[in-house]
Amino acid sequence: MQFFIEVLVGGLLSGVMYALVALGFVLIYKASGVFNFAQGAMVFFAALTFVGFQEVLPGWLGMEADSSIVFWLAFLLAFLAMIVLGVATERIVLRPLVNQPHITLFMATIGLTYVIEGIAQMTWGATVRGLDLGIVDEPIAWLMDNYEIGVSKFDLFAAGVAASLVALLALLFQYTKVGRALRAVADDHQAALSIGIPLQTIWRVVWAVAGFVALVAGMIWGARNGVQFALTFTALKALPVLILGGFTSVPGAIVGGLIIGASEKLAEVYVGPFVGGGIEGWFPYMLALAFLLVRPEGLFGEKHIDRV
Amino acid sequence: MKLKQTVLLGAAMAGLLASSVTSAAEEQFIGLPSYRVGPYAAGGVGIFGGWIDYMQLINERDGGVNGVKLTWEECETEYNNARGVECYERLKKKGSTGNTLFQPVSTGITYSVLEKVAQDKIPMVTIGYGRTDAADGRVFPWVFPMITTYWSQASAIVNYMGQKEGGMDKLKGKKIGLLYHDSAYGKESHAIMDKLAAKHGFEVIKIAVAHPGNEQQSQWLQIRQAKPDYVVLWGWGVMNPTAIKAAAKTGYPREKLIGVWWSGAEEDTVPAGAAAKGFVAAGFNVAGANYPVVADIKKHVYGKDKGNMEDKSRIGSVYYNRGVVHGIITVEGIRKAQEKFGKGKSLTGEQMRWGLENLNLDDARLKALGATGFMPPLKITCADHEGPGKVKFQQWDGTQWKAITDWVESDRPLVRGMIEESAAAYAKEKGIKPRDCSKES
Amino acid sequence: MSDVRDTAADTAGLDTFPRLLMQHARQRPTRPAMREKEYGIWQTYTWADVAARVRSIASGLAELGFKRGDRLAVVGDNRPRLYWSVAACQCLGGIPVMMYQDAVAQEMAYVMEDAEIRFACVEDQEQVDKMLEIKDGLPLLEHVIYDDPRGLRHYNQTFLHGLDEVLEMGRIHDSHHPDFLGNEIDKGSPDDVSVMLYTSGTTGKPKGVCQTHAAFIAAARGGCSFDQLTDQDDILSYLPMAWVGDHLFSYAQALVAGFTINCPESGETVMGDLREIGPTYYFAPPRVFENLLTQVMIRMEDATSIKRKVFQHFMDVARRCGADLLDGKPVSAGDRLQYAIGNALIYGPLKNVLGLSRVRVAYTAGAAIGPDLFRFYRSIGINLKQLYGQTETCAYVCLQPDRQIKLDSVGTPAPNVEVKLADNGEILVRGPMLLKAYYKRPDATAESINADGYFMTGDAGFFDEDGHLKIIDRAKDVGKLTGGGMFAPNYIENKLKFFQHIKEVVCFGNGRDYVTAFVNIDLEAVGNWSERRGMAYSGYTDLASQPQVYELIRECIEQVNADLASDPKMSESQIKRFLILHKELDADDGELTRTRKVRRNFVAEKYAELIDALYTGKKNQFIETQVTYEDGRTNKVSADLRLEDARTFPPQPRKAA
Amino acid sequence: MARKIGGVIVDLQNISLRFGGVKALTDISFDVKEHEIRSIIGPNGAGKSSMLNVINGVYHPQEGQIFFKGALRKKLEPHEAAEQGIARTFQNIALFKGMTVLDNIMTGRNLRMKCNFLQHALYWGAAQKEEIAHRIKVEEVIEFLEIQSIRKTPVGRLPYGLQKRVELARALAAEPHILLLDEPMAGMNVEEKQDMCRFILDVNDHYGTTIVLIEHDMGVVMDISDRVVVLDYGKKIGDGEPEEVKNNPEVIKAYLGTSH
Amino acid sequence: MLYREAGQFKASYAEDAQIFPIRQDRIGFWLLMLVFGVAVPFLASEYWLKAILIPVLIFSLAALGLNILTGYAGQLSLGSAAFMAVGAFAAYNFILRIEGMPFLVALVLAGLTAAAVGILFGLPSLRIKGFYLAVATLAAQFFIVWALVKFPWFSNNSSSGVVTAQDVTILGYTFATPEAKYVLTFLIVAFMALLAKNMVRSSTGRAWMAVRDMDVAAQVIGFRLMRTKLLAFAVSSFYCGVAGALYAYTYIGTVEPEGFNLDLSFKILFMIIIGGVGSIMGSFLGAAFIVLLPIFLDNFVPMIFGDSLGAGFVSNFQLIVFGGLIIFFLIVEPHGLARLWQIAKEKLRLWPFPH
Repeated sequence: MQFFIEVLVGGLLSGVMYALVALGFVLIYKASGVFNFAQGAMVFFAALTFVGFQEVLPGWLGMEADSSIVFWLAFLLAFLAMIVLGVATERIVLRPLVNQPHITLFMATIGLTYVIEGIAQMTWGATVRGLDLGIVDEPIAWLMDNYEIGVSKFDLFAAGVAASLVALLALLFQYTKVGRALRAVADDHQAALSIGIPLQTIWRVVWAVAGFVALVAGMIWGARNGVQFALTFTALKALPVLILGGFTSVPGAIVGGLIIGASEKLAEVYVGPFVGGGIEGWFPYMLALAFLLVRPEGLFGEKHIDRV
Repeated sequence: MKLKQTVLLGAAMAGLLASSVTSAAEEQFIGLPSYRVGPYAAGGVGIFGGWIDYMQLINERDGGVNGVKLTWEECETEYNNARGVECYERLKKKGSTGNTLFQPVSTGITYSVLEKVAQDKIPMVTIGYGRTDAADGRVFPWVFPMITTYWSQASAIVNYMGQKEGGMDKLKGKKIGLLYHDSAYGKESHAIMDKLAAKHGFEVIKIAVAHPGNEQQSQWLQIRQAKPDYVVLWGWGVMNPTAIKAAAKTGYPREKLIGVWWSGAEEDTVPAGAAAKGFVAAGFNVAGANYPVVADIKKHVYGKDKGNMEDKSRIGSVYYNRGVVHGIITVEGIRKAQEKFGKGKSLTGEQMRWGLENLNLDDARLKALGATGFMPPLKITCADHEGPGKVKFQQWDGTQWKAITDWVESDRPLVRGMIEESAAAYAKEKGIKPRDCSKES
Repeated sequence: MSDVRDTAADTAGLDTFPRLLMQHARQRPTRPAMREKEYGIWQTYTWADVAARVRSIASGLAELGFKRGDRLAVVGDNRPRLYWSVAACQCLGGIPVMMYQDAVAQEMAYVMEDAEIRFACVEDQEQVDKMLEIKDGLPLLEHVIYDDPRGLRHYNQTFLHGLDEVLEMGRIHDSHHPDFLGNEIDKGSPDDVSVMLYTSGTTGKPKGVCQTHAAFIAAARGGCSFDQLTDQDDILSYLPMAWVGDHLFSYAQALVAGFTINCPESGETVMGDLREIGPTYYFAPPRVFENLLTQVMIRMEDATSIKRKVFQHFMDVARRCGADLLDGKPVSAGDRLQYAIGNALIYGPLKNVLGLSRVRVAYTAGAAIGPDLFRFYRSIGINLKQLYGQTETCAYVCLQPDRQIKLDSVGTPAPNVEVKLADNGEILVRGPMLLKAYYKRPDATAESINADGYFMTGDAGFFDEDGHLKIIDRAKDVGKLTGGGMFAPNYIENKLKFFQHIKEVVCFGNGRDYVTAFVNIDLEAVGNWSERRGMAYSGYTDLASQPQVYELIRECIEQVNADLASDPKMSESQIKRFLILHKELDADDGELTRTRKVRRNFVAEKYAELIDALYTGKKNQFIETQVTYEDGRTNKVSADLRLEDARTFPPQPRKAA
Repeated sequence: MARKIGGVIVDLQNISLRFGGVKALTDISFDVKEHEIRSIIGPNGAGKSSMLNVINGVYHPQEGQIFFKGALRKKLEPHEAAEQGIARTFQNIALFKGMTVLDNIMTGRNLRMKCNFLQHALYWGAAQKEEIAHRIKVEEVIEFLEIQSIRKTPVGRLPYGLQKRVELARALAAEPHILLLDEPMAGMNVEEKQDMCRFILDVNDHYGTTIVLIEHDMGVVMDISDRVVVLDYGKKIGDGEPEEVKNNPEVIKAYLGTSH
Repeated sequence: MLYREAGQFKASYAEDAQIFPIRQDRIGFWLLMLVFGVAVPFLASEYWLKAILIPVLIFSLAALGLNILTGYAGQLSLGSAAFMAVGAFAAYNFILRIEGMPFLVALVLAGLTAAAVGILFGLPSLRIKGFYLAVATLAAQFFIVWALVKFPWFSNNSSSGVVTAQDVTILGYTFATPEAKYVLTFLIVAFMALLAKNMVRSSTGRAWMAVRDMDVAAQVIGFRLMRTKLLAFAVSSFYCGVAGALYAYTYIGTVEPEGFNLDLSFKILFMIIIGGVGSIMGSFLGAAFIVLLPIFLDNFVPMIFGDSLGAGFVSNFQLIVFGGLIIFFLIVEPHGLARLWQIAKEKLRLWPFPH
């Protein structure tokens, strides 16, 4: 039983990590209808930029590498870089492609993936780097000692960050002017335009926010596994979460993430051994697929009736 | 500007079309199918950096091999088989005598050009990757999986465990976890481990990690349940730091976690941070910049600002030094062949093959190269294209790799038996009549 | 066998159209005789098919009671089955009466009454409805046969028959009386009337021109041998079947030479169909050529500037040497090279896009063609020629021989045709192609054929030094200036109308000291011209009064004056004064005929005060006129017109060519 | 008029249709006789399109029965309806935008094409023969509706009125027994409407096709319909010949009185 | 300009419905076939044959397969590489396990196996659409590659999971030289392209396009959605499967499941997007573009920058240019190279007029 709980809790916590990446997808899809495959590359780029600045800043400023000023400055600079990236993407890629079929935009974001990966590695090199957020990835001793359940402090921290990020976004959507405009855009582009909301501005804001989400996700993932090219693969884990939760639903991303995380861990542990293991690569997709067959509109999507 | 571009464009296309490029006499051309972007870039940058730097060293310090300048050209493969084939084809006729040596540094590309090299008469050296049974030089005259193979490595790792336990017989009844990258590469470990388990009476618990391996919670939970005595980390890329961290998280001692040589570089330990301390990994080369050969590179190559590495701190890292080994074997192969076919002359691929087949890097030679302890002594024969099959174990002390053993032997008879068996099957399938090595000079 | 190229000569001795048809069916049964774009493809009928169907239709007509000498009215677009009815009618010794399909019912009623029609073969519901409308006034009309049954399902009048029905009837009749049709054909004589065509009649009521088989065959044969037409040629039949030109080119010549007639899908698709077929033999009135050229120019306007420059350059090259190359005149090697490049880049593609690239011989007739227009087509390598003829002469009097093309002449007399000039300049012709008579109008017949057997064309003209005939005007319109010089208003007007900015001109001068002109500008062309100059205008009247526009028109007039000055016979009739009318001449106001010809006298009367003003040297004249809109409403427009002078030139004999 | 109106061919009995909680149709009975032109009118949202969708199986009513040619049809799927000879056009043009006019109309023949994809892949022989045979049929429809000049034009490039005509052509190509037309004249100018009217009458007359029509233009409806049914808020409020319906007080109140 | 169409009229429906209705196109096509079918094997260097032409042909075939599914039937798929893998491994196993299995039969069986798998993974398309479907096809991508790695039977218990394709022998002739392999590939690809063209221009293709453009209307007309979509999946997978088998047998020679990864799927998707969605020719143009572009950049970029900037820079720069060019092409011509060609052809046909 402990083992089951441990697997479940571990799964839920990794699910939060997936959700973190999926969140970026959802934001952009919601506001601009773009299925942004470059989200993974953005995570990589953001994390790499952050550690990159962390490396060079002490030299520039003459400070200790572990000073918190360096940390926050690097964070700020990385965030700035993401804003620049978002704005540039809107200007260079999205604007000329407005009104094109979704698949074209999707392809463009794959192209963008290459560009971002190239820029990231060109700027900071291909070296694998560690990232220390100061939270050790160790089981909470109390739980371990009393119940023999290993729950990582780091994972809990990540869950906390994800939760606060969602809360922050919810506040942003709910209570700011930009947020309201954003929701209007998400509901109906034409209508939003007609009431005078500048679509381009909204898109830029959304891409910047998605950049911020990518930065946070990148830092957490980077702290866990190192900052390296493999961060781009985080996107692959986010996709089944998206199908499950729906492309346009923020809560869907979170709940989807939890479901995917928990079920894939359980499957790997309890089903994996019978088929040779390593099923985590495809299991979430199969799960999402099976789910879609039952509910094509996703977890939080609305049932769509074709009117003819 | 526009004109210039057009001219360049035309030249580029012409270059593509031209089957051979004439250049100054007496050069030895080496084609490098490198990868500096994508998921494999971290390793690629180091390996190709070290390799190129070593060749540069020979040119700068010695003026080439007996006066024959080494020339080379890189071709980006992105670790992709199709592009690797394209690079192979593109590079194979360059230089005055064509590409004389092909080292794909990718198992996939190795397989993709395996038959082509025999047709084109270009020897292919695969150090620590590629097709294991190609070590049987009778069946694979053109392929040289030098120094050691995956099977030798697995066997050496088990031998290392035996050493640790105080004798191979102590392994009986032990449990050894095999945490492997769920791919063809990872599965390469299965057959040999099963054999070894049968021989020594231990149990192998195989646990697959799906690519890319950035999530290993469930695997480590399984490991925690099974409580193996050792865990072999047959990983790649992000899977390695993740495994190390997960080991730490589950409280598995890092000293018992033994990485293979694609799991034992700074790239695998640094991201894991403190968790990596104590982690042990096998390697057919060692880390460290204080070997004379590396020092020479620093002096003669970087001193003249001709170094290939952008990040100079990586000089002396595991991957960099591995590249230097690639360079040493390349150069020594040439040197050996020149002894037979004429010093100061450019070699053909066929001549190069002879050089490689008669390569003998004994301690004296290694000393002369400034690489004592840097790599195991190496002797290649007609039948044995592998060589020593030895690895050295290094341990991460939190900041760098420290060698903790001498060169550890593998179970040669066992491994060689498997190799010959597999090679024979291949020969049968392909209708190849193995060479009779007793008749080779 | 069927692909053997044989010439018109082989058909000599075959002297009626039915015999020609049957001969083709024997000689080249599998060659295409007709194609029609229908159901998306070119449905092809071989000579054998055509002969079989004509046979059936003829037998069917006979079954319906069609008798020798009966007249069959044929109304409709160029449909193969209507051509077959014509042939079927001829087989039975009947006389097809070709009628314009766009005529209103009342106009048809006149012709049908005049021609005493018993049988009518019409195309579709539209024509059937017209027949039904006038049926009551035509007691003689017994049977109406329609080609296309669409929409006619519920027309239950017993005298209506589908052509399919007739065909079927005929097929049965034919199987019962296999010799019937052969006998009927044998009964035919070359001197029988083969067809009746009604003259358009600018004055008086239309007259039915009776042409014999012999006449039309002679004309067709002459034309075919003149241009070496063979059974390999293709022609697009898109001009009204009732027009003599179509009957000669699409019917008579096709039956003589055995070439293929191609019928377009519909009026809208003619351009596309022309391009698909790519005829080798092409016939069109100048209007069509002009529209084509206008289209070319308009479409080129939108091209990129580089392309336009290339186009301009090569058009200049073509203008310089294209016509000469076509005429086999010496051209410098440099020009030849340039022309060859131009041919690859511009002329070839252009001809291809227009559908004219296979054209071997093209003719224009029916009206004067502008020299620029004419030269344009010749310069890009299309062997466009003019011919002169009338309904009464089977559209066959003069033809331009290859390599002897003059822009302003209609060529030399055609084979077997005699042409001479009367004292007053009227052109008289004699030959086998002359009409037999006007139907039931012996008076008119006598009036138009003089005692020597010459037909009086009513046109005035003269032969130039090379024996080429030049047409000046209708003979009755030619007047004299007080100075004694010849005044041929049409001749001058046509020269002016060839300028794209001028739509209509009326010249005055008979019995006056000098020539003056009313000008109508072309609203679209001048409108574009002024827009490019950034001039604002509020409508025709406003635009017509702009000084810049006057300047533009003056330049045109002065060019014409210079041209006239070079012709000794015409140098006196240069235009001295002109004005631009404040309104467009309009058929609704009675100023034009329905065929858009100027009613000269009506205009002269209506605008007498303007004419006076022109001759009294006034600078301005106020005028108010009533205009009628299409829906019948009327309104008044008024303007203070400017009257201006144009430069004239001293007579200059033209340099020898 | 020489048409002979036959017996009942479609009979809907007590149809009710709901979407979630929204009632689209309530207890509607309605029949169509062979060869007639039957119109459905009613204000926006009256459930007219839903009626058509019920007839050809796009929607499945929760209650009620549908008889087609006397046989009870349970859960008719759209393609089954098509197989039964029901064709239709849509309110918002539902042409296949990426295809030419010709191909669009050819799709209308699909039910009568028997070759399989392997024969298509090889093309020569049966498949080609079939294509040509059906092309001839399609060309007849093209001629019938006078759209020869746009045959090879991609439908997306056509003006609205022509697209409607092409859609009618596609439906006609199936040689249907029953043609359901959902606002065939919406958004057309007077001239186009006249053309469309003529075509509808011609179709009905020439092919004897039964036509069920939804139309807003009362003039058109009253002119060409044999019988008219009036819906309001998913309920039937009138049914009968045009004159009858015109004088039905409930109809006048609900529909004619307010909007026209 | 080169088109001289006057006089090319169609007197029968067969003529009107031919693949190249314009004579110049027919001539051009046959010239192209002659060049690539006859001249190229004689003239092209080994490098061009092995490293460029053969892969371009094979990827064209795969792109063609995906284009049938995505371009014609409108079902977005990200799993084409997996179906190639199925084809490759199926062919290997058929030849390995059935004595005397003729190569061409094995090729067809490989395609059929892929088609069967394709149908299986196409089933969800009945319920889900668009990106949901695209992501769902990733399940196929990951699952198939996993299964091929996981079950050693597929690779004949090869320790490395890599299989080496057997010799290609047809009627006793072994296709060993690059020229022979090229010609074989060329013939197969050309033949299959013809079949594809035939399908898309007949009722099958119209059914696909109808479902793509408006599925409700398609149903109402009488198309069965399930049958149509599954057929598209089957045919598409068949093509990908054959491409995969050719990839193994006439191109790389040895294959491992990981070679058929998501990257390859994306690459094939790129081919059809850049080449032209819903265009047979676009598949070829796209494949040529995507294969040649990196090679071109590889040659071209160092030429501009020389060695001065370091190898890493050059490689990354190439990556950026590659991505950038893709975005650029999408912006300039979202409908792909085929559309560009179509426009060019239209222009040539109307020359000298602009429209």
